[in-house]
Amino acid sequence: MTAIQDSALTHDDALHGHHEHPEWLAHHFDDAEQQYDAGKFGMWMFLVTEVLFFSGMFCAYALLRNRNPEVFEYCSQFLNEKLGAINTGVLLFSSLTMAWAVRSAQLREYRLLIVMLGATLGCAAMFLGVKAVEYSHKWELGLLPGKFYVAQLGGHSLEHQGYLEYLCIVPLILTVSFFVYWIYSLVTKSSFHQQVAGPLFVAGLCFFGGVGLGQMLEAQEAAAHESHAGHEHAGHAHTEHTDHAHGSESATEATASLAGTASISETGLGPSEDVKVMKEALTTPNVDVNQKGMAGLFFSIYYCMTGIHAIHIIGGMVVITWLITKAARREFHEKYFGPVDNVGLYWHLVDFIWIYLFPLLYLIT
Amino acid sequence: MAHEIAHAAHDDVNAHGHDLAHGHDHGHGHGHDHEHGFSHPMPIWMLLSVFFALLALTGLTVYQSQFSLGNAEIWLSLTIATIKAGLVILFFMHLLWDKPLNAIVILGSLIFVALFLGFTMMDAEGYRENLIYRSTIRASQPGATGTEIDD
Amino acid sequence: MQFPLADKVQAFAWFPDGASSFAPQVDWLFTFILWVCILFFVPMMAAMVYFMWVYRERPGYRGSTEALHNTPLEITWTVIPTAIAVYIFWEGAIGYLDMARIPKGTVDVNVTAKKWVWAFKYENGGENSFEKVGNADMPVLVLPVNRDIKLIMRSEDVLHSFYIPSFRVKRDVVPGRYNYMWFRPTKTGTFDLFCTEYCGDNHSNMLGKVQVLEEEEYKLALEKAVQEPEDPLERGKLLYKRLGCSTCHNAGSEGASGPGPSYNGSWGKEVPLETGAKEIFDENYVRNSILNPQSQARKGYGAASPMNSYAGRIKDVQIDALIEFMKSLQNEAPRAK
Amino acid sequence: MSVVDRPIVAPSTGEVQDSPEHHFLNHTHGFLSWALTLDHKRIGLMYLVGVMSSFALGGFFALVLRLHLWNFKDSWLTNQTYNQVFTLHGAIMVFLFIIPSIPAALGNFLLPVMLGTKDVAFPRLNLGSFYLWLTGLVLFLTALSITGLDTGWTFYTPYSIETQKGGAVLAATFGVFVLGFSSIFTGLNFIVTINTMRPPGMTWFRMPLFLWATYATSIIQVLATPVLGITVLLLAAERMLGIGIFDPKLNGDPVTFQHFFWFYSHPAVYIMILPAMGIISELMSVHCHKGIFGYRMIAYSSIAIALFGFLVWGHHMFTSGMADVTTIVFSALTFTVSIPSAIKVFNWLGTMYQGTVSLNTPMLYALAFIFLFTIGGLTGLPLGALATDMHFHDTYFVVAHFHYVMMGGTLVAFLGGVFHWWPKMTGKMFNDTWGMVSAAIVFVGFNLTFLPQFVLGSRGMPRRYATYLEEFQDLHRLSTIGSLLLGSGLVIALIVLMHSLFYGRKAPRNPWGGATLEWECSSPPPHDNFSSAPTVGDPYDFSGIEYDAKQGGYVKKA
Repeated sequence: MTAIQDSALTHDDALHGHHEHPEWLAHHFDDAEQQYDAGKFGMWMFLVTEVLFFSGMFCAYALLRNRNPEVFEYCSQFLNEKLGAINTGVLLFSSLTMAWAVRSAQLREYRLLIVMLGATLGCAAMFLGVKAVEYSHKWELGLLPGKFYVAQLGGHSLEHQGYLEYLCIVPLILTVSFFVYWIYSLVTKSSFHQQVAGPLFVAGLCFFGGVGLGQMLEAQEAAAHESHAGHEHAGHAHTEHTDHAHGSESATEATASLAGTASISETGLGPSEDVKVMKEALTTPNVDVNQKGMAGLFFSIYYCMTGIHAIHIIGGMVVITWLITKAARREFHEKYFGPVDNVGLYWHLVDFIWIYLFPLLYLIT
Repeated sequence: MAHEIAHAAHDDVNAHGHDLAHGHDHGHGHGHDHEHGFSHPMPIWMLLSVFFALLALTGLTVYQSQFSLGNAEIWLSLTIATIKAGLVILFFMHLLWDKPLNAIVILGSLIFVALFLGFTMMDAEGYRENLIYRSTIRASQPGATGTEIDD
Repeated sequence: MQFPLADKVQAFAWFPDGASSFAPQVDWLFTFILWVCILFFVPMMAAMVYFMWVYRERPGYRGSTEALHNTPLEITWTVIPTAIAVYIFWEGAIGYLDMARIPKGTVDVNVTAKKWVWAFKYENGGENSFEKVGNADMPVLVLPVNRDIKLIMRSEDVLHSFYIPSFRVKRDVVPGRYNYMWFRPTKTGTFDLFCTEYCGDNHSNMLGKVQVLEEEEYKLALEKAVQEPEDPLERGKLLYKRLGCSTCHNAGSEGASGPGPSYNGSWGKEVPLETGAKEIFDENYVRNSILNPQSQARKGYGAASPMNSYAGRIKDVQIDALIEFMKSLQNEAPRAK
Repeated sequence: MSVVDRPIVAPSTGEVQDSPEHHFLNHTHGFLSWALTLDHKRIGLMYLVGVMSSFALGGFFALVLRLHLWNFKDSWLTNQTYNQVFTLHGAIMVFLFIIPSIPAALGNFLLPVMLGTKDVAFPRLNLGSFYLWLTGLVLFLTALSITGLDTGWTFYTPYSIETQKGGAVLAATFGVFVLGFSSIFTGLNFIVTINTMRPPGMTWFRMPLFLWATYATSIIQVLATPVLGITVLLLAAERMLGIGIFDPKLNGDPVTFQHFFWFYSHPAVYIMILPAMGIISELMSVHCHKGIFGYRMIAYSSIAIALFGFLVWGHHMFTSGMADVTTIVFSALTFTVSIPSAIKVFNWLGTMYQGTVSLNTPMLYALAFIFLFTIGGLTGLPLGALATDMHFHDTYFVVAHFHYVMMGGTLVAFLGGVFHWWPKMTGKMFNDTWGMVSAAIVFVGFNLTFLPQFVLGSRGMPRRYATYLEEFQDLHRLSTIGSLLLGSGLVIALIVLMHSLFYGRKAPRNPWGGATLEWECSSPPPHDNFSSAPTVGDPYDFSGIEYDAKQGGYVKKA
């Protein structure tokens, strides 16, 4: 990201007084186009590093997949395609608005530019909202990475842990503060602040919109499977059995997971894609899939990939906010739109990665 | 003041601005003349059509995932994903009108990714049968330590 | 300090003398490469020094400033090294394939590596004996001469690597999988065995001896390997080494000082536990500590030095033998950790 | 095409004052003017100080190791301490010294000047990567002060997962991660600069070979380092969350980690050696006052090495139980890299032929490089050949081999480069006699240290051993003596440089008679190197560059 700032604004660079240069043109560049090309080429190089960075995790994915295909058969049950699809749509739309933003920057359509950037920001927030629902739901099922994996066959959720609430704390604080900022901007009638605060506040709301959407869809899933509740006990029998075999981990872990079972058998029906899962499990040839070294490994990879992707989204949001401030200052024009263009490139790459993550994690069984 | 600059710097950008803009025109019947120097705003219809194409492909891939086609499924959905990625790169990321260098760079990186995955996978495939699966260990030896197996 | 190597004639050799069927091949290839190197290196350096002298900057001399460029020459010194490199690769690959392709009808030995001891299990179920070198006990791998040996190797904790210089063979021992290697000893005698993959604190003590014997001596050795002594105390002494207790706990003057607690003078005493409770160091405590080490870990030895459970790998008689052994140490002075 | 502002010194005219009152060192004053500088030259100097200090630290650890190995057992360190020391020695030398040494320190200073631009493309990013480097340094020192990073610099799993020194491992892995990004951004910066900012007339084939080497290096940095980033990230996650990808206890696979790790760390070897080769190309031509032999061959071979370098990582894993196919393929590819390196050496020798060899400190280091690097390269052959590698792998033979390449190669070239460009960087001449003494001592000490280790290795002495069999003791002692000699040589070199700062005479514009652009600006260069785009010619055209007693340096006689 620094790359952009570099090629972009260097007016605070007091050391070299080059009065011949317009302030948006760095002293060491000869003309606007050289600066633009340098910035853009730099961004492409950065995208290259991003691609190779992610390739590591794709490699891990591929290795696990061709070693234990059955794991994927089993785990894909826990991933809610609907949510994945929704998120894909959201990201694609954000890509559209981002590309459109570049166009408006080039054409000096500042209002539209801010709207587009705001829309991108909103989509990003919504994406995160849906992710928050997915994550918290999986955590309650004990679908945790590697050695923390404690999900039971039939995957009943442990009693309500309120992970989602925790995840929402920070966004809530932010949204509220954005709201305050927005009110402030209205009061002071500063059009600059209004143009910045507006999008931020909307984005904050979008996050919770995403959360709402996510929960709705999860609930649907649940409703769809209420009927199978019958298989409960079979599920339990199974659970206990496999769990004793579990003793193979170091003593502490063993006790931990036993404790897990206890608390689980008390709690009643969880959200019920579980039941679907249990039915699967009974028919799955290799029951051992439901263990740290198998399903646990899948979720390790799942969390690494989606988690790091999410971090990139957040990074992108920060930079887009920075763009909004610049746009509000009317800084862009047909000779200086590099920042928008480059952030755009980065944003499309994040989308690009997700385009692959979605089928690999959610669809392929 | 930006305007003045635009005009001041007009001349030296112009020469370049021209031919790019033209190559552009022929390509896609849009594109903005030297007013915009090296900037080539994309027409809205193109943005929208790409977006809807992407949505359609997403729908397709979700749809095909309902049938279990075994291994073919992987390749199918990856192909669709690649088409989508291609659309994003070519249009949204503007690679189609970009300097060839940038295209070379990004494609080159994919080659190295292929290299990395390729060798690692090939090797993993090679020694696969030597691996001890946790699952089988568990079955054979309750209460054994980490990698313990029965000789 | 005496002048290096002066006192050892054989020390001038590049290699320890080869004792396996691979050795001649490897040594030949190395010698070949060595000569290639010499034939490149010496002329190049000679040229360097010569140019350095004749073209040195000096009053009245002015060399040319023209950049030279000589295509035929450059092609020559590209092609010739390439050809040589290809040949070296070819020879190396052939040699490697010999080492990789395991023949039929081998004598199999199970090798188990763990911090920081090798354990060998023979086809007849016998296990390796130990030989005292200095104050360390090295596991001894007994092999018949002129037979194809196949090692089935696995690790219980981290990466190790099985290396016998005299045989010119090396293979990593990787946890979570089996690795195999084979070789054919051609000389009787005792050879060094090293671990060459860094495996932690006592990596450099993870040594062993390989004893190559004539067929019938080998048979005798195997028979000895099966039986553990009847006398519980003797048996305990043996198991103490064989099961690898000695790599973490010291007993008497033997064994590593740490990370595990010493056996000396512990018997019958009250020992503080990680949990804060106290426990008498008696039969029950010992048994439990062997089968479920973490449950009654001694204070300061819990998380710091996790011991693997021996459940499923040790018979009751063996536990009794170890108990006897520890009893015998109750008057030994504890050695500082 | 460029904007004209106040001229500082018109390039390439002999008589303007050669050490101007106003240059980048005294352009502005105060701590902040350095801490927040965007001037690539100052950033380069800060890197120089940084990497040299980390080298001192790593070197100290090296001596500790050598002294410990004086006795074959019951020496003065415990096994644990020994393991931690060799880990720190390796990690510090690799991540904090060798990789940033030439590209980040010399490269930052020289690249724009040699290229004829005012600065790198992204000055802020440049400063940023320096601070990333500092952060990495801090994290490493944390790992050091937690005492107990004992995994070896390779962080092999599962040991790095199981070791009790968790805190240290985490600190170190994050350190590596940050350092990785520092290196990525430097490389990215250089590539963009060379691609988009060449002044008119500076065509690709008028670039000095040092720039070609730096360019090749940057490609590796950008392509390989991200994989290291994700690898150490996964390793950290492995420790904190137990994700199990590399952990056999969770059905992960340690060999996978080795693939991930070496996919970066082998190309990293070329990050270390390529710029060194670039420096030698400059030194040889300048101090022979003769155009480089086979310019294009050298240029191409740099790129070739960079790309082939990606195909050979497997040769670090020949014994780790890779599949036979992979092993053989990797061995074959390994040999392909050896050829371009050989070509370079031949070209350097060809450059001396019929030249005018001025024997001074930089030249001596360059010649030492050729000697040591050739040995290093040739001893790579038995390691690349599978059958022999089965014997040599993870023995002292390997240790000696890569020290000949890394230290005999990179370090010696680095010192040569520092001496060569020292007048340009500081505006002071050093004492050439003592400089040559240091070169000689380093050369002798180095061989005395590492030749015995070849013998040790081929006779079966494994690496990373805190205690060893008595039969190896004599050779180890020989090596230890050598290391002390080597150390003292390096100390002398340092003293020579420091001494010049205070007592050295003012450096002329062009003390050695170089033809590349950096010798056209005054020493030290003005704040923004070239007021107007310089006139670019053949970087290796030495005709008409004559020594001028009045200036005490070389000037271009038309």
